[in-house]
Amino acid sequence: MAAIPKRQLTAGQRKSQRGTEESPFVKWLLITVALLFSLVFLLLPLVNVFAQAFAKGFTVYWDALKHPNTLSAMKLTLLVTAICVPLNVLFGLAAAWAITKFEFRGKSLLVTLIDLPFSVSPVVAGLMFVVLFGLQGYFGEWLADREIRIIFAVPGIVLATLFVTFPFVARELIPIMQAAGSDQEQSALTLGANGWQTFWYVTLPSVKMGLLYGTILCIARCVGEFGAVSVVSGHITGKTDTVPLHVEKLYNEYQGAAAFAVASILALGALLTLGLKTWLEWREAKLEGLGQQAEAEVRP
Amino acid sequence: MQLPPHLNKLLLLAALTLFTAGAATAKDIKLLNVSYDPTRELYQDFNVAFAKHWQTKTGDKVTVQQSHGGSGKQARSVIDGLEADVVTLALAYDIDAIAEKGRLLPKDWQSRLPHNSAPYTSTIVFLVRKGNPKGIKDWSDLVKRGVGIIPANPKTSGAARWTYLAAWGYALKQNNGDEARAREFVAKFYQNVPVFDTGARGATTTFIQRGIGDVLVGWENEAFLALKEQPKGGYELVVPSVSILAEPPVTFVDKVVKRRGTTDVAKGYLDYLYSDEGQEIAARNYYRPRSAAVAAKFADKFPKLQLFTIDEVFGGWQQATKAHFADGGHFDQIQRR
Amino acid sequence: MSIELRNITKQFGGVSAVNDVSFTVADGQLVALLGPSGCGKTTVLRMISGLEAPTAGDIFVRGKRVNDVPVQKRNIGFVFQGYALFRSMSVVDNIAFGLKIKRWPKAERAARVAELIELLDLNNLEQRLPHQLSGGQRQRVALARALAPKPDVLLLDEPFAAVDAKIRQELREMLVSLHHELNVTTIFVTHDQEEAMEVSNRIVIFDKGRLAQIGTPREVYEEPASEFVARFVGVMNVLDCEVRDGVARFGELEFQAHGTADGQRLRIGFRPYAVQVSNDLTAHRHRAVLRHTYFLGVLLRLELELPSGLIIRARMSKEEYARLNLAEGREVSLQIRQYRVLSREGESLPPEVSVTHSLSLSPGEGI
Amino acid sequence: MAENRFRVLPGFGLTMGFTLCYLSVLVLVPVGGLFLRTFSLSWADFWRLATTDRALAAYQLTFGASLAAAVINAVFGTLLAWVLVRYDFPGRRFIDALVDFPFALPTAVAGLTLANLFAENGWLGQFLVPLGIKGAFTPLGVVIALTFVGMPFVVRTLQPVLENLDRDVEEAAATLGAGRLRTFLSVIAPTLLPPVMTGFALAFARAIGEYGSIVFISGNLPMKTEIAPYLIVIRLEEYDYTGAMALAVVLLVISFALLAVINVLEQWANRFAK
Repeated sequence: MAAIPKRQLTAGQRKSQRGTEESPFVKWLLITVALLFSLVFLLLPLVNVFAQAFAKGFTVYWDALKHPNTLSAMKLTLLVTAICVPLNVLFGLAAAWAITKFEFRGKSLLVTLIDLPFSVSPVVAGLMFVVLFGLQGYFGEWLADREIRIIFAVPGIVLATLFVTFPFVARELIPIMQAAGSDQEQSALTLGANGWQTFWYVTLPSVKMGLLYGTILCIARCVGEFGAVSVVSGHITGKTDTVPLHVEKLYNEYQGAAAFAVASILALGALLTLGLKTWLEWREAKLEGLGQQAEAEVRP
Repeated sequence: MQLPPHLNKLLLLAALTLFTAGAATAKDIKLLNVSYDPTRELYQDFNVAFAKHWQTKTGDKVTVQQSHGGSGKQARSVIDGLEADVVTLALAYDIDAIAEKGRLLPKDWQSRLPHNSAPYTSTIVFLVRKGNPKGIKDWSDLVKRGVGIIPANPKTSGAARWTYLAAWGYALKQNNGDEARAREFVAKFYQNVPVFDTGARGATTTFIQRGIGDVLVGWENEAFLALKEQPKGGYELVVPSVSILAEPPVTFVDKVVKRRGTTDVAKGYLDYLYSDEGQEIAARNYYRPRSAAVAAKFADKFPKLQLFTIDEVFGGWQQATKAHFADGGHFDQIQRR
Repeated sequence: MSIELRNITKQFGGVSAVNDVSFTVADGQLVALLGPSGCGKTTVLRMISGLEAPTAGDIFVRGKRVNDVPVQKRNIGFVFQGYALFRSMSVVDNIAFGLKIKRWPKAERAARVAELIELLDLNNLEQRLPHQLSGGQRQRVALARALAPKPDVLLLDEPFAAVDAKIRQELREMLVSLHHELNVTTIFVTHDQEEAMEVSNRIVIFDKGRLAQIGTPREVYEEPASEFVARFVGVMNVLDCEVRDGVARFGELEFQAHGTADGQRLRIGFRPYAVQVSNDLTAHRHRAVLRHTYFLGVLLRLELELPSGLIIRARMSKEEYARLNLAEGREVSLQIRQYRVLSREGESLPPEVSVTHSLSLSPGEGI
Repeated sequence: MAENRFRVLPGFGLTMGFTLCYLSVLVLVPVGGLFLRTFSLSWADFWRLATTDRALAAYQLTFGASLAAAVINAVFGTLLAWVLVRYDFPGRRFIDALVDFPFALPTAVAGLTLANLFAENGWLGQFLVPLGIKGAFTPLGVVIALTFVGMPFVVRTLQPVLENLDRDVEEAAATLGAGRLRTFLSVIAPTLLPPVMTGFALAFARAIGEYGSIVFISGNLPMKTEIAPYLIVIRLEEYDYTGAMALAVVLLVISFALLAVINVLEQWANRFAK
């Protein structure tokens, strides 16, 4: 019904539409409030990042980006992301399979454990790894004697990031696989597929949207994690600074414009992520639309 | 069920990266200097000079890596295993903590280098907004109503502790050593604080970039740097009549240098701080040099004021910490009111 | 006249869902709006209710134009295809909702709800939530809710589509008896011709947004106004014939076609029951082989293959099938007792009711 | 662990094993380590460390600001979701895509830009500060940051529900004479309540754990604008390990409890789903 161009409505029609739609005044009031809210909490913060980044001109912006410390921070962030995301995808698939395809005791506890990082303060997450692997921690002495560095080195950053990001893929997949049930898998089995083939040809394609969405969120968080990484990083310039930590450092070095310049790269990444997600959804919606169309045609 | 081979490889790779990325591989020497916030610029200059000096002297190539943060936080990282060859912190107390809680160096570390292991000093001064609209000249002006002071948090920041002690010392002097009056003064002082940052650098940021407060109270070198970085920013330096002689100490971390085999270069690094070149670099970066010759050369750069030391007024760091900064100490009591 | 639609058109984004539809429903009638899905019948119902506004045309209730009256003020009862029960309200609260809105006093409200609970046999379900009810129960609650505020018109959108066959039968009977009892003008939408035939006393048939025919169930079945109606209401054999020498032919079948020129094409239809079958091969003019027999219960459907390969459908009772001793593969003779000319080439036959009589049967072979 | 039941699908052992190993390394061992450390404290010591005045003030701010932010999100998030699903207006798709922005933007950057926006010389601050609305370095700033990071939860939980909402039900209310407001309050609102509650709880849980954005905007004034996670960092910097861990354990326990509540809420919400 929303497809009727509004201007075609006569006064009488508008009046009688009142039954199931808000009056234009209420409608536009709501839209205005919603737009104002999203202006303050979505648009302005976004635009401000770029405005501040270019506040001192393009040269400052470009210099901040090509500074070796920025580049090494980017390299570290990419490395951490490249390690964490595949592991978390693997975990997400395994956990979702185990949880949705089987019944076992303690399932809801398991699900709660998977949710845990969502509400645990990243600082606490970092602290936990310091307690384990720090020099004063349980394994600290032992690791130090063997020259194995975890805290204040890449492994610690990876662990902290893993902790913070591991629920994303699993959390996307579990509801989708739950809703889909096991019918498809069972019919694949009756057709002679083995477990691996069933997973590869039947389960994976049917959850690919959720998997992609979860992966995108996971990447975003890996790149952007601050609190947990801050605790375990050691802040060695050019070595254990990730991009968000580098932004903080620049900000503290009176280089506001440079801080925002590097931040703008992160914001740009966020925007790309959103664009990718929107595109995927749009594509999916189009496919679904085709399905509905086909269904309508099939009906007598 | 078997994992496909490519997946296996991926897992292996991930595991390998995870556990080997931290292991040192470089042949040439790498030194990690864990320092506090305001020394970034100082050590950026100094590291270049030292690398040159060390190469001519021994032929080895040294790369000095830096880590900066609040002094307390940095010490905590070293205690937790951040492999610092050299620590250059704001307070002797923080290095004491490394000795005590981390047992990474001997307790008498401070006597290993001249001048209490503090190759350069600084003091606490004021930075006000252009034209000094609140008319601030000395400590007594800071406790007036409506003045916003930006110091850092004495619980976590070295500069802030020096600031606290400077204010206390000033009040003692004004009141002929009356502890109660001094406490009253310092309490009033902290009532005028709108924002506490954990580190000196954070406080400067708050004052300059966020535009909060009327007076930044902190490191002299930090104030100079702020003036230099913000030439048209509109700030003025105000030097009080009396302040504290802040002695940021440096030392090497015995356990780390021993394990890493960097004892010589670490010692050389610290010694170089005491050399004329080192002293000049410090002076250029607004740290007061210990060397009389260098000090004379930069005499016009540093304002003259009466300076007292922590030993004179408070009987040393351990005493001062116990009385003022420990949980339930004077600072907590002032805060609680 | 209780309800009148005059030249109603409804467009959705430039596409006409309903095109120039006019009809009237008399007070107290039970009318079915029948047609395949997407024919516009639901849109018509929604325009009567006020949930949709016509793009052009007028709607009258008791002679008063109601185009500008919002749905809330039209005093109608609407039963939705998916029940549309309020999920968070109990059965009683659902039924009482309209009464509360209309500010009925509490006592009267309770009495009315109790009355409807009784009427629709919802005893002991009063406090259940919709998701605790079966499909049929939900449908009865929806009916009760619509009837509670004593509406002038009861509108039902595919009311029985979502319940299984057995319950559907019960509900149909219930609707008929409710209508008898309450005598409220009722219009319901369905795509099931059998349901329309069984329940309503008048049927309005739609085809692609246009009115195809209005009539009693008997009228639309026996005198379909168009090939569309004929095919939609029941099964019909339709043949595309060419006229030669005043006779329309299709294979060996021949039909009288007076008043038509040679070479003209006619579409001729006959219902399965009009095909008379005999096991006596000399009894009728045409021979055919019984290819398939479908048991539909009391009646059987037969597929007969003529020598030319043409397949026609016939119908007979079980008893007759047994009496004739038929079996698949058996040769029979047949004749077509009744047929209709559905359309002629070069003549467009508008679907208005008025043209029904212009379709004449061949003399001596009337229905 | 597994019930003794015939399993049709293969892979239980492998996936379950991997899941448990992964969780052990990342969650069980670290959490266990943290708890074990605090067990070395006596109960009285633990209680004293976890309930100092400053800690209490920090909890109060953390939970108060999180609650406020979650309430704001519940109200405006519902409004935004409604507007995005129900109305067509210029920029709708853009705003819709942008709702996930707080998920994608690193929190440190969020804190930086929000602090900058609401500071005295910022785009919004220059208008708000003269009105006495100080967004940066006040408890309000904490609420603003938490509102930002929690915003997508309510909108995204609600959107699919609104999209799948039966228009029939609203029309049924209209045919029975109910006006728009009445329909919303008595018919739509009860259906929306469970998802709004779920979104609210998620935003609340997220806010309690938030760190990155707050440290930039709050000013971290002890007793005033210091959040609990930040106090943990400070305790660490003060070499007060046990104090930090006591606080961490308190936050962990609360997180667990919250997740349990959210699970119950979700089950409750599913009960109404057909």
